[in-house]
Amino acid sequence: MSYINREIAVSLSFMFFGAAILYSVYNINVVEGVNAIYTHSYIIPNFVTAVLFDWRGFDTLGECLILINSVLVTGMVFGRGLFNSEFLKEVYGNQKKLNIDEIEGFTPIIKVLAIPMSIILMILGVYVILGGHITPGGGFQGGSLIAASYILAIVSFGIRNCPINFNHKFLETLESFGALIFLILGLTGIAVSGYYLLNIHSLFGMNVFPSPTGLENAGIIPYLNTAVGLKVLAGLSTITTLLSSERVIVKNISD
Amino acid sequence: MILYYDINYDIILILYPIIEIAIILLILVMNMDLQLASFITAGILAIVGLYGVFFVDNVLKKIIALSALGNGVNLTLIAIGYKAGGIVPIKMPSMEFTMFATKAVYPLPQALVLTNIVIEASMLAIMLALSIVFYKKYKTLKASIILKED
Amino acid sequence: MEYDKFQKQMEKEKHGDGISVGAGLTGELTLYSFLVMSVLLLSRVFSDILFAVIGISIIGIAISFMPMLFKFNRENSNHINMQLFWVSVFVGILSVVIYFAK
Amino acid sequence: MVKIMNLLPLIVVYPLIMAIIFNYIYKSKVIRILALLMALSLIILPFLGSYGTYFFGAHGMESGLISGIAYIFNPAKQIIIFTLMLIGSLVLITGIGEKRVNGLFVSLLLMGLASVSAVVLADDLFNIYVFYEIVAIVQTGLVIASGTEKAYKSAFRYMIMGNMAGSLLLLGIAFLLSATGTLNISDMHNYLANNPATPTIYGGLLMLIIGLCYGSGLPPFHTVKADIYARAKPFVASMLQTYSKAILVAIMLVILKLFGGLSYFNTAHGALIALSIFGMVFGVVMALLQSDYKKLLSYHAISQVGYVAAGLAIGTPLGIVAGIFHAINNFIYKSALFLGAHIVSQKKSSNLAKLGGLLPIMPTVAFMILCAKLAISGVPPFNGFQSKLLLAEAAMNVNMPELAIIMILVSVGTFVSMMKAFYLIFLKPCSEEQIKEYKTTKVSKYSIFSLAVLTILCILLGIYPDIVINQITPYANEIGRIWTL
Repeated sequence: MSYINREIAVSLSFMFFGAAILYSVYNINVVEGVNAIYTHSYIIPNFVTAVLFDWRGFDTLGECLILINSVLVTGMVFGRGLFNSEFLKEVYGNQKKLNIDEIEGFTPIIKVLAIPMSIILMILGVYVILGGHITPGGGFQGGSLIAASYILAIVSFGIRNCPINFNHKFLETLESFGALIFLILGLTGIAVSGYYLLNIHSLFGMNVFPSPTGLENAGIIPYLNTAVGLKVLAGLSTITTLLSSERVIVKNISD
Repeated sequence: MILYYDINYDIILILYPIIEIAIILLILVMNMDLQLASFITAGILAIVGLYGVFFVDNVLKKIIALSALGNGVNLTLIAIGYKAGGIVPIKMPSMEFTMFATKAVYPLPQALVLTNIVIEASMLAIMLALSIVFYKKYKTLKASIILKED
Repeated sequence: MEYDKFQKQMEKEKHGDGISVGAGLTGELTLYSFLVMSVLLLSRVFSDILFAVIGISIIGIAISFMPMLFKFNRENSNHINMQLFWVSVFVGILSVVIYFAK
Repeated sequence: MVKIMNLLPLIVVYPLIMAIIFNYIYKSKVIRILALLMALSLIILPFLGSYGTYFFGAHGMESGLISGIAYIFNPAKQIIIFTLMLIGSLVLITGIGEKRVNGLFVSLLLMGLASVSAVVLADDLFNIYVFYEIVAIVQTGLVIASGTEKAYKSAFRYMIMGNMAGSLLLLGIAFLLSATGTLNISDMHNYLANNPATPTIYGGLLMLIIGLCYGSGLPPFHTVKADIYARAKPFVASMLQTYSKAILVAIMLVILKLFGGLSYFNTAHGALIALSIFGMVFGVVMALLQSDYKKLLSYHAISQVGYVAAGLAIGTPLGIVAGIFHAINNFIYKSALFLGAHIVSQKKSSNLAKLGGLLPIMPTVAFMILCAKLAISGVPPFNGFQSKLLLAEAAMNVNMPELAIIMILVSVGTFVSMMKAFYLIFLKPCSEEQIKEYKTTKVSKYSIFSLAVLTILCILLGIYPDIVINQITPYANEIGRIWTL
């Protein structure tokens, strides 16, 4: 048929574009540029966290907001705050039982192993968040570890009789709270010096982050790390709950 | 209405591991530059992702392909930070600072990747949610049925 | 191209009243004069007589295929495969233009 | 020395804080009052900052490169953000009149406003990318909010395309980062101007253009964009198209700032002009075919994007002035048209075949919609005329009369389709029952108020265009480059 022309056109153009990407990638010649500044000025031992929260803290703020937004829109897809929920009523309205929520989880062996594993993971996550400025890790990594432990529990037990159970409202509060801490800590920077997200080391003669002697003064970075950690763990957990349960949708469309 | 996606294009996705094995062989046998190898891998990963988005007629596979594309981009970014014989950019108390500063890999790309991972995850979550709703409605994941002209 | 034929086509697409047919004809003419103008512009940029000749013959072919409007409408549908097809084609052409046409 | 505190980041941060609060209290009773207060407070935001470069976290120039994230604020950006905030607050006010308004809608709207302002202000490529993605998600959410199946579908399409285009944009940023070693746009331009081109830089340019096309709705992404405008609620669509156009202006200016005047930019420059012509023509031809009022307006939004892009892509100071001025005019009259569509669809529906005879029912609204329609077709004394004149002049000055002719032809097409819609909605004779039905349905006062404000602005800017032009000119002279074909 005449579709053969389209086949040829689309494959040719795809080949050209792919060739363009490969050609560019092959010729990359890295210039050091601004990286030299980042590696040569010492703020905290973990240089990646320094870039993330000090040099380019505003990007991290934007990225937190993307996660908030994503949770918001995912909730909206499942019927929260729509102007008109006719489509969802049509799809989910007339079913007797919720088949996703009925899934019982895996075998007893996995169930026995899952709970200790997820508790260990949670503790590890807390540790990674709190030590983010001196050791490898940080808010994202720790937050996603905690969320992963929650997901592990949900997958092995099913959403209904999962022993680790975060309340939906609680997670929501945690998330808003984390993002607000980030934004307001940034505002204190304006109050002190006129620069948003300034890394304040001491306020009224006191260290902002009290740390034992011998360790450096990290300023507000640990607090930012904690805020991001809270937000990531709450965001990812909420998304998982939303994606794995139909109860939320039925509740949303009923009112 | 449009037929030209009915051919089973998934077969080409099998080529990807073969290319990767070829690159690993090149590194081992011909002493290929590690940074160049990772750039090429990243490029190929991105192209495979794009390929999946354009030609595979399944919503879930499209989403997986999008995540492959994002990972290709992330790999490109990470490889920009590469330094031959570099060390992790975390300064231990015992290290001398000038030695550390010259040897540490670039921290900027790593920070960018961390940011991008969360962005990708958030986009993915929304798309998965949408595909759940549409699967419930149409009982299929074919893009040409779910997202046909209306 | 005759008005009556055009109107019949428009009726098939479910907007056949007088003012809509007039709007459709305007669209057809806009599309057509856009073709003419871009061929003029291109032949002037590349200052090539051969190019102008090829362009004029393309316009001639386009006239014989009139009305183009309905084909154009079909190509601009929101079927995902159609959209991806055109994205792919555009992106390919863009990369050719930027990399290889110096 | 006493320094006046620079509150520039508040333009972005204040709406974000409020967005999170609105998200948290989304079903409370006080939402309407809070939203009204929010709408009023948005308008003062653009006047808080002082002009110049602003460094986040006090990370300014270090060993010749800007080390942190920088914002650049000047009168041109101020007026763009002011218009943006104005339309945001008018849409909020319109939203208050909706029956099922809730915190989520307000929150998404505020997030979008903040992120678009961030994209306009930022002088840093990665920061632009982050906020660009937020805008993509916000637009998806605002479409989904209308809750119909078609809205869900168009949101899905938009998301797939958006993820692809966003990833490609980031790939381009990665290319530019590796080639120049910095993310700051001014530094990057200095580096590019003093060093020879490499294929990597070409890659970066290509990916930036793809990101631009997606963010603004130029072809090949025009069908996706028109779809989401048409499927959202009409007053939300007026916000969506404002976001897209602001992003177009911001990213186009970034491309011009990075590559303007470089020898290898010429072909890409041609490609940009071609894309904008495609946008103009495709938009208007598709609009002429539509029988649904919302869809007609959405394709017109695409066509107007083409105009703005053409002005900016010409790249001379006059072209940039014309482009930005047209974008600002466009925010105003296009939003007015969408608000008009909102009022009309409250009366009955947005299907043109089912409407008719509305003129005696609401003559003032009809007059205001007519004003907006004349403005979009470029009839004096409305603002659309002033900017279209400038655009045509810019096209003539670079010796491209063909471009000016295409602009005029598209204008004619716009006029025809707008008059077709006006006839079918307001003038076409209709039955007695329908008139009775019209009289029973109520239109909210809030939307009529917003429409009136926008109409007054249309006429004001049409008579005194210098208010805006004088603000833009210095910035345009800084970025623009004079050339002729």
